[in-house]
Amino acid sequence: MTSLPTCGTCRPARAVPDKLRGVNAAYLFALPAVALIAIVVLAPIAVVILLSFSNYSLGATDWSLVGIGNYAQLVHDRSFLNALSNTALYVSVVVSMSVLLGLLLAILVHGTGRLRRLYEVIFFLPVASTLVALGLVWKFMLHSRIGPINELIAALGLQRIDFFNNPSIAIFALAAIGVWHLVGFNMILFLAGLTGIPRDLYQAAAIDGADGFWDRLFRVTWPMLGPTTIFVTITSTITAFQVFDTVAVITHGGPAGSTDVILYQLYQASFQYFETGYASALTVVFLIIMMAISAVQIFAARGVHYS
Amino acid sequence: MTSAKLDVSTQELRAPSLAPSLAAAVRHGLLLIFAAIILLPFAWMILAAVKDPSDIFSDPFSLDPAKLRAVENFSKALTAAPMGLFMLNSLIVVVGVLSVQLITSVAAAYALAQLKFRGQTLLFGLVLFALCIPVQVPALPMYIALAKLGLLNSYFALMFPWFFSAFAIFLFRQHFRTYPQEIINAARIDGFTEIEIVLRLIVPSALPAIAAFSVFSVTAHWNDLYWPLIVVNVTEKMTAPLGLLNFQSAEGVSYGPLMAAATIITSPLVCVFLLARRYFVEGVTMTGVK
Amino acid sequence: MTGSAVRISKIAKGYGASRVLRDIDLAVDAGEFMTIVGPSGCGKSTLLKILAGLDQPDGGSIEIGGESVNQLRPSQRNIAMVFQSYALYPHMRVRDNLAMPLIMADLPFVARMPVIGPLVPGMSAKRRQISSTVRDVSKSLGIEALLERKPSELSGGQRQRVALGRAMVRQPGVFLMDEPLSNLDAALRTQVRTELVQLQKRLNATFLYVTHDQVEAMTMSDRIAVMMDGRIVQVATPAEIYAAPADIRVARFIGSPPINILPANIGEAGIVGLLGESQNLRTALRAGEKAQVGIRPADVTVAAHTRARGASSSHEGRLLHTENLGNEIILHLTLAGDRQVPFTARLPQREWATIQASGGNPNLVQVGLPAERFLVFNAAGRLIPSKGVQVSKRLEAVS
Amino acid sequence: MRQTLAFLMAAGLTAAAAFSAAPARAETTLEVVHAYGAFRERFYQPLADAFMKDHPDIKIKFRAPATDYYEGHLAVAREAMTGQTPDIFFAGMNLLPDLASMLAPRNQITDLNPFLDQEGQAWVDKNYDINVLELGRIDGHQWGLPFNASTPIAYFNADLMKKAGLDPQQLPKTWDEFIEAAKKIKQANSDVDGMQINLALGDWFWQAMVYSYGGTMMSPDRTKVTYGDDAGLKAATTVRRLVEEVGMPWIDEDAGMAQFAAGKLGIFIGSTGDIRTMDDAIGGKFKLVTGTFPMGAKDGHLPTGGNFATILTQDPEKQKAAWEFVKFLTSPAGQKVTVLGSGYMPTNKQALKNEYLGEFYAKNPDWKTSLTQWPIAVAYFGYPNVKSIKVWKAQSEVLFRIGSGDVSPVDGLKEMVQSTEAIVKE
Repeated sequence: MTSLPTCGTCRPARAVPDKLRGVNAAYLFALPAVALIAIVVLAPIAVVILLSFSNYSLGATDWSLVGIGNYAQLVHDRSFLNALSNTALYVSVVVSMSVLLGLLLAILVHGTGRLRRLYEVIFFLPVASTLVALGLVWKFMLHSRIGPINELIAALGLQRIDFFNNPSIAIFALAAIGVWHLVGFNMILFLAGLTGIPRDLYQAAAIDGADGFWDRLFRVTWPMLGPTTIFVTITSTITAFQVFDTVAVITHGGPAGSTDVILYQLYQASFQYFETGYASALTVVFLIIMMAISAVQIFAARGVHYS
Repeated sequence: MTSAKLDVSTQELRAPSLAPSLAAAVRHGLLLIFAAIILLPFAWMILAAVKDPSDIFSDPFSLDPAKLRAVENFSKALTAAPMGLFMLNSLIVVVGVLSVQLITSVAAAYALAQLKFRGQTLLFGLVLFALCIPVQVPALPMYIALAKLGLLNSYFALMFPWFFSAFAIFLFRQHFRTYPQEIINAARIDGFTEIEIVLRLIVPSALPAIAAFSVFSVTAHWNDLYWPLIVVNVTEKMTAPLGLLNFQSAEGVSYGPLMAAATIITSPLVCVFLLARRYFVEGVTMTGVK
Repeated sequence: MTGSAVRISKIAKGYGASRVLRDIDLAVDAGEFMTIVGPSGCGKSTLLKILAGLDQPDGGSIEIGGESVNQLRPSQRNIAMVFQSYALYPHMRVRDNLAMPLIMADLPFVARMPVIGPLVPGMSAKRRQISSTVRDVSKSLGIEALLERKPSELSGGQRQRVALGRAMVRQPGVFLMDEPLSNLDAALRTQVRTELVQLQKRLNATFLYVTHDQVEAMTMSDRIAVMMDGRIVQVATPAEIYAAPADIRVARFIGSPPINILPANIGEAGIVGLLGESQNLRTALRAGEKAQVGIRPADVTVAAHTRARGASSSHEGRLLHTENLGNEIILHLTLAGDRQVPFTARLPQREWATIQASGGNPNLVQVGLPAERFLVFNAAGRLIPSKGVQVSKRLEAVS
Repeated sequence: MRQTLAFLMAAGLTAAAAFSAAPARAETTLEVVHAYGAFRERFYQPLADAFMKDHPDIKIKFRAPATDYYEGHLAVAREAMTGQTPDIFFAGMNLLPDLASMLAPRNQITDLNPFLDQEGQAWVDKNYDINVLELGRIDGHQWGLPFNASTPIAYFNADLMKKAGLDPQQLPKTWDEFIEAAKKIKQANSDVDGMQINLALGDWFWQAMVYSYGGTMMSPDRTKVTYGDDAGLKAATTVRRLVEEVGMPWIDEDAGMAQFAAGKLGIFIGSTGDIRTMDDAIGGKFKLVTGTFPMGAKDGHLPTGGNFATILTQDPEKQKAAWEFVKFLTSPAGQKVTVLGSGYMPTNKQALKNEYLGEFYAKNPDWKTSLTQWPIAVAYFGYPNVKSIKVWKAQSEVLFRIGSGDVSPVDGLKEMVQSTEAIVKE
């Protein structure tokens, strides 16, 4: 280095040890993110946990800590338990159907050659579109009397279905919309997974005798999609747990509370009833559920990781 | 190997007993059925947006050219409720959120990926932690804070919680890490400052990831209902989905204009999607890098 | 166990306009180690896949063990295949990878199903049989200790062995090997080469081995089939291929360093003219035909510049550089004359040391080209038989 | 960290400021908040423009409109803490008691009685029905003056009625008659529902049912839940009959309206404010007739939707200017603009004169139905402490079960009353 001719434009900053300059820049670069993570993630979580032990309500001048009172109320709150079970039902339907259909669509679309792009576009369209708008559309598509779907059902000579005004059906109708919205997303993930399966694995399997559709599926495709399947299942679960838009647009939790889900209840308690303490406890429970799902993901990802 | 070559052998292997054409017919038949279900609401929405409101339910899937009311429906959608303003608000929010997200995330991701500093592990741990926090959790305290500061019903309130994106930082870090340290050191020797390194070397190399994330972010915030519903209760600051939700309560339900409004707010993203399909697909696939 | 014979007749394959395989005929004897060698893109892997049933030919027929297998699925053809990437199932332990062909062959569909499979009754004897086979094979390959591992936990060489083991468990009539050594490092490759040959002899199996590496082909095979542009150009033992390559492309492809090719004239009575001199060699070619002469570097004689030795023709060579292989030395030369023809010669190190010690111009050597070793190719590149004759040193150049 | 926050906030505020209006030049500026942005162009802005033309010294400045009455109320509640309430606020009918009980103790709302007194009793009598004024009167204080008002009415598909042998000129009046008519319509027409009233979303129509049987939701001082009485039971029983006998679909107002407009519903109970949209949606496919809301008792009432103009400013100058504006809004001329822009009922007696709305009503009798219900109009009831939404959520679940027969009207009503009491006491 010293033998190189010195150049006029070289700054004296060269003299500063590289390491030190790197450190300064690193702090500078990390600072905005650190500040934001503190303000929008850490502080609110701390506050919400604190509030969950209080009887605070927005605008109130005095408030006090009430211990686990809010949680006790939650455990005995019929509407909370109802929302919890509705959400669980919704999640189980949406996750199982959107994962299975996503896989099926991916397998069908994979290997359609030039039409693959077109199918991808079509199935992904719901993901890119505004759920509030399409939720409104679905509300009238599934209208019990004049909705086109019911017109079709009636034309086939079948009994009309009260999609949104029968408490035992409404949550499934919402779940169907959830699947409709999510399946393209999952299909893309599965397609990526399918593309990642080496071709000669199928050839090896064919020579070993696994050349039927089911043997290929069970021996190669499905196991090789293991990591993808776990990931898709987890993301679908997280998405499904956060169902809100369709409830807010279509059913408002009805009929008879059959579509009241956790997030809708959280929204109502927080921003319509302003029962801040109770809502905070609800938030903490919601947080714990979501963290648990994430933990499952991390755990499961460790278990099934190839290469 | 050409793709044509792959297809031939795939067909042979998958259904040795079936004629390939029959298998393909079954495959495309199934796909067409699914495609029809997926597209049905879009078709109904667009039809309802362009036809006479009185025909929407009596003849759901017909279109009488003589009774085309597209102009009336769309002009009503744009005047009765200020859909134009809602769209502008959404645009402002989406652009504002994305720019701050990119600036903070690129900087932080570079520091995490290519620099060394005390607390690095802790910060990365926090990012991973934040990745698991659903957005609805900090919403309540944040709402209280914004209310106390008198900042509700502002663009700032609409954007602020999203300025930090754990996903962006994580995604960019993973990409930046693959950038060779040697080139960065060479650039330092050539007299690049750290900012120049980021802007002239790192960012160009990670453009696909940045594009994919941008598409992701724009989609999420254009479509978001939950947060705008909380912090905005005046018409002037409503975003497109919130505006649409209130379109009916203000107007009484008039389906032609309502569906026209739904079409209007859905179309920008669908257009972006059709143009940047690749980045949407990559964006989805990148969520799998975890 | 004895391998099966393979007979390939008139196999053709094309994708769109391009013909990948053109009427391939090849007969492999039972228990033979046959290598298909050729440059990449010559169609050798496609041929192997067609043989395995992974790809369908446009025409032609295949017999394995005397039976036509055209209509049979890969698993019914009594073959096993080792892939270049090994194609081990990454989600299965080594044990399950090895057992896979047996499970597929011996257990009914229901018993192979996940979850419910193990519940199917009456399968325990078969399962025991399978696991004992797996044990035997893994013992013979020295991979017993790896049975519980997943492929991702193995080294390249270990994976290669597992892939081999998976082929062995089913005791196939024919082993198909698609460049199985190309993912190994050089040292390991040499070692496995030997092991594979020994294994083949021990099993007395038929090996059909595809490679682009002529060294592998030469060192391992009983016979070699050289493929060029979708055709099999020559099938012969390694020695024959080396000594009498049927085609100039084969000559170029086999041998290291590559053969020297020089343009030649054909004079009267089919006498070969090279570098302006008539050679003591007569061919069946007619006077005036274009021809090329191939000379293996090892057949070239080299002497110090000062005194020429008794070769049929001796030329001055200008030394460009030398490659020292330890016991041997490779000289890169240009031959004097109007055209500066690049040329290589290969000689023992000791000989070279003697030449160097003899003094004289260090950059010049005397190169001898023994005519009896010439390989003469006609304009189409086919090998032409030739016979040594005595001709007068100077002959009118044929214009 | 604090600096970053401050910076970001500054950025946000700058952005916000860029969109606010220029400073006022007139002597007195009134800041006004109303709900439903779409009404700005329909009548608020035209009325303000007309008013400012007559009063150049007063400037009307609209703040951003609230999404709905409830959100508007919450916004004012927040602003009250920092003293930033608007000068004039249009409060939802069911939220006035809460607004008054919140603002009156802090002296942040103005009693309009002195202004009415100043105008003189004769003027008051000439313009306002005592009924109408009464809606905005709590404990003797006139906290608000009704500006927009609507009552639920019945929409009939005359074609379906004729097919069922019913005379569109002889409309049903009572719940029993409605149910009979609905049953006939359903029997005579395939693929059609007889009748629908929105009990799925919002408690306005449920209240209307209770009121129509002469009941009330709570005692006047809003301490005791009163709908557990005979009137409530009749209303609950009617809900059951509607589902059981008529097969009423349990859908919200939007869905019901769409079905009615598609010609697949015989009778639809909706707001009078829906008329304009309904005409468009029907598009002449069938003949529409409107009639009064079904009554269950002679002393039946109806809850009035809409809003009150309230004056929140405490500055005497501004109060005076604000009164002038409110007076103009509720004047016959102001009401004509409002009614034609919305379908609401006029709150000023004189508006019915021919020079204002008289001729219009003569030509469009369907628009007039709601007016005939003025005599029985009472305030849309709001539960104390802004608990209406939560109360309704509990009520609607039980109502559904009453409708579907999962619980008897008697038991269901008991359950509803209990849950209401519990929520109100929280």
